[in-house]
Amino acid sequence: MFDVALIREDFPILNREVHPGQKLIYLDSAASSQKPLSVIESMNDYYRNSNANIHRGVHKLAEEATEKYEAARTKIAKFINSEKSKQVIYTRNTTESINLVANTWGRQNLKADDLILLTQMEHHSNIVPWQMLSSQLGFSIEYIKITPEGLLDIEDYKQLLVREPKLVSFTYMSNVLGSINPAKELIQLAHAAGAITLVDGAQAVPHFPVDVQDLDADFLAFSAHKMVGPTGIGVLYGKFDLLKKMPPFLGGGDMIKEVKFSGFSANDLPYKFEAGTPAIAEAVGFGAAIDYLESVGMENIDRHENVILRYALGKIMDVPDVKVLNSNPKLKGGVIAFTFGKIHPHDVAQILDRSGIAVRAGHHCAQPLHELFAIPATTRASFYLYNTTQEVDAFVDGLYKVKEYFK
Amino acid sequence: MFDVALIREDFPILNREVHPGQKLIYLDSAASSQKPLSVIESMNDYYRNSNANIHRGVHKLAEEATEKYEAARTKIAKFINSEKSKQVIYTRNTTESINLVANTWGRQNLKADDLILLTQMEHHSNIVPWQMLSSQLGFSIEYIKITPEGLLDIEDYKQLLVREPKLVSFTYMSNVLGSINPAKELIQLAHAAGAITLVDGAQAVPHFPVDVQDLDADFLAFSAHKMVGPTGIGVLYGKFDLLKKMPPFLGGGDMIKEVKFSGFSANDLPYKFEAGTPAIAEAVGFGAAIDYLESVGMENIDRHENVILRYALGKIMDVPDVKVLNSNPKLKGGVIAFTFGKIHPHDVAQILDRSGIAVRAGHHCAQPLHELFAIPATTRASFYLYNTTQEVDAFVDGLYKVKEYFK
Amino acid sequence: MDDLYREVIIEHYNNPSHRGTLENYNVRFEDNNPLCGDHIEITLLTDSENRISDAKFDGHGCSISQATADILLDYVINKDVEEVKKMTKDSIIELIGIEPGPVRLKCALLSLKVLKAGIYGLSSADEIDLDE
Amino acid sequence: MDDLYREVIIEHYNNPSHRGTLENYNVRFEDNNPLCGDHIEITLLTDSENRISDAKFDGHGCSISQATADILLDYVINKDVEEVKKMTKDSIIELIGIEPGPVRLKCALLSLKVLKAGIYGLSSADEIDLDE
Ligand SMILES: Cc1ncc(COP(=O)(O)O)c(C=O)c1O
Ligand SMILES: Cc1ncc(COP(=O)(O)O)c(C=O)c1O
Repeated sequence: MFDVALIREDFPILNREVHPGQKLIYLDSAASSQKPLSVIESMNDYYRNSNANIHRGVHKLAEEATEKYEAARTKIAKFINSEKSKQVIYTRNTTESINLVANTWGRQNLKADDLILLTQMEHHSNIVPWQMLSSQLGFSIEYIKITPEGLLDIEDYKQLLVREPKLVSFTYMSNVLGSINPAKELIQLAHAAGAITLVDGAQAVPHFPVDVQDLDADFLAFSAHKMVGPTGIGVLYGKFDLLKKMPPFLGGGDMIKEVKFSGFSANDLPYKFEAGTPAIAEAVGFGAAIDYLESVGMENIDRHENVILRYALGKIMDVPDVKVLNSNPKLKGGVIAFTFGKIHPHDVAQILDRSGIAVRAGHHCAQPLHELFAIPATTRASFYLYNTTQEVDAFVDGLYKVKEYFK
Repeated sequence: MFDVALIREDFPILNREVHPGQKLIYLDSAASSQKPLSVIESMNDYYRNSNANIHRGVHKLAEEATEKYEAARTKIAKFINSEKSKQVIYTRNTTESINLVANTWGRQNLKADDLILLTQMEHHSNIVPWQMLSSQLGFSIEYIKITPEGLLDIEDYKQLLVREPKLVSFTYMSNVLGSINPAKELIQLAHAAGAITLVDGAQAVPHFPVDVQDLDADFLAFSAHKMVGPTGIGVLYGKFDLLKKMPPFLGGGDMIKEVKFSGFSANDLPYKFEAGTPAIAEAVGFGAAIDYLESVGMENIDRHENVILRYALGKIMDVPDVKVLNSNPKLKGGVIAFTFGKIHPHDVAQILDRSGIAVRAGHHCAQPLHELFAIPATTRASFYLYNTTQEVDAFVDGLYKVKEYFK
Repeated sequence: MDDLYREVIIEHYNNPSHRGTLENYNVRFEDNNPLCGDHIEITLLTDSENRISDAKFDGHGCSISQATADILLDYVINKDVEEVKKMTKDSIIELIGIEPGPVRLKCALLSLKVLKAGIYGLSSADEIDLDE
Repeated sequence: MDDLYREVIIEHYNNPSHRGTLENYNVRFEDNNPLCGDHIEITLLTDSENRISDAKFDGHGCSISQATADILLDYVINKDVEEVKKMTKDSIIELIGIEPGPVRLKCALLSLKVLKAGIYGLSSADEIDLDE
């Protein structure tokens, strides 16, 4: 049973008044989600009772810390249905996960004449690492087109696959359009053309069930902070054989088997990719976040967000001058990015904030996509398991108020 | 006034019983320190009241989060006496800080015929990144010798400088020997020879006052988790002109000024080096850790640790079969690594643990140093502001108990 | 940000006094803030005594970027160029009378960056550091 | 780890039954655990029916690594080689009767790794995965 009122009780921040008399209405979960008490308390408890460095200590605290750190990995692996838990590599965030692949698999496998494919709807995190590497190695990047409605153009993709790209790296769900790409189909096509695939799951894994084996994804990247978990930790999932063949990323403690003055040998998975003291408390918090999401149920979360999305789209489309990017709720997650006549998104967001309503304004780290639509910025409302239709009402009322300021 | 009894009250974990009737005696701070309540609570408060993604949001929570994140940076900058706060780059830990320099400054400036200097007492974090880069770029690495007493051999250093190394990267304090290197002098000599310097401050910044301007250090790396702060965050300090000229490290959101399909331009300092959603709560916790350390006073901490160290050295040297690596308390911080006859350090640590005493056993991520001393592993006790002479007594009593098991 | 938002900013945004381009100018500079698409162009006429005798701005963007440009020109017209060179972040905060917050500070500072880059004859406004 | 530590581990560590090197053997393998310097060498004699007729270990390291080697050989002598191939992490935990904890598990597993690598005739014990 999904009861949003009960869920809201788990999130202490939702009681906050952000301005006198104005309770928080948080519509910015695509940027970072709020955290339930169980996640906050898990880290609190870790620091109060079990804190120690992991792996190399044989005392009680070090053992507890190591067990908690690894138990969280096992939970995450189960959550995305990874074959083995050692295929779950802890990183700082989605961005670092993608950079890791670029700097290891990419550096090892991409040559000057190669081609890789991204899409026109990528977040900067899935563009810039490849641009940086391409300027060093000389391979080309093509961006799979999107249709005017904001969906991936599968025909264009098929055309590009004929050119035998080495890698196809795409977002499962756009953080601006909300568009959910047919990941399984895209991966099948990529594999048939001989390409490796990386799925940017930053907006997918938090919002609906993602199964790496069903997708047959080669790599999957996501961040804890967008899925009711803490900042400072993310994940790279990879197929075992790929990860095994990749050279290490960062060098230092824990990622080695043996170090001599003359050289080192790398550790086994997953440690090969986890150099230095990792984000231990954050892993514990991430584990608690997985527990929380599973207790609610990812299908329930998906369904609830779709209800909120449809309700919101219905109301916002009636507001004069509002233009939504991809207004079709069918292939779309809980994200509404829009323009509002001539009113700059910063002004929209700032005036909404005075009623306690938190939305984001800008290019949402998808500048090329905005350029494609010939708009410098949009206002974005995004939803998660704790949002309600009443909050949507307040948001739409707020838009009418904004309109009054700028006549 | 420094009162260790009062300080201990700030650290909730020190009340923990790790085994029935056995209170925690934590002598493993060189691996990771414990956290005072104020640090734990600062993150708690952040998640309960201000959590949001930073920089790009114009709503109240995003502004609060951004302010807290940046206020911590300013505190850290002041703490190490950085010229500007934008010279303080957030990383995950010391290890990532060093890898950042290797992959940006190093990749840009080191050529096949070049030489860089490390020391024989380096932590793997300050060895492996350079070995990795050297295997790609072909430059040579020499290790400055240490004397049989465990101090840096300055004469050997001067000899090596004649060969005009491009970089001298050394630890301010060894995490095994405890030896504190004359950083200011080493840097002066390096500069006179035309080399850039990187100081691994992982064991220094937590334990005594470190002033980057007085040292004239080009780079300084350290970790929050070793200085009463959270896991998941560290710092790279760099001289402004060096940082400005360096190419970016990881690519993604926040580190860009502008992104187009055809390429990107990098952001200003410090954001150029902070790709993706950073460790926000951890920065807040790091700020609280700085506040805490400053309220106690770094000189006081240094003095207290030296008292404990001298007391401990005095007692442990009387235990039969104990051999301490660098037993001279003059140029040494609060770290005692030792062998105990034929008893393996793992066994020492495990049996001490049954009395609640947490020490570390192994090579402490300094395998080459251990190889130099021809021992595979040592047991290490390390001290911090909350340790007492009574704890040292219990530790030494514990050693006698260990001896009984292995007759 | 408090209620001054509406009064000061919105007023200057909706009814700017100095919007446009001077026909006669000896300084012209433009720049944009890629983060939010704000764009400002400033044209300036200085007299023989190095005073700013007239100035106009053009561009588009959020109310803070545009209103601040208007307020800034209001202030600098008839001022000595040397005086303008000394203006910093704090001068802008004082001028507009509100703390724009960490995120929108960039919007508020764009026009001063453009103005100073023009006066110094720089090729890029990035070289202007308004912190000091 | 509970009090069994002393009784089982320390007893086998202080008074091993199978320490040494066989003069006649047809399997020999050695490996070390670089993390803590544990070293184990195992020599094995199998008979015509693929049974382990005798075995010895040598090496140095912590009590868990050495005691486990002794306990393991105690168990495998007179067993079928095929049976040994099936042994996993869990077999070791069962054999020694204690949960060595996440950190010292490596020490406990070293001798089984060495034994299996020898039986399979591998060049490196790294190829042995004891999780399954
Ligand atoms: C001297 C020294 N350098 C570097 C490190 C690595 O620190 P971290 O694991 O936080 O990256 C440590 C701590 O283990 C250390 O003691
Ligand atoms: C689609 C997408 N990819 C990548 C990212 C980057 O995530 P992070 O900032 O946690 O690295 C985000 C979030 O901003 C995103 O929405």
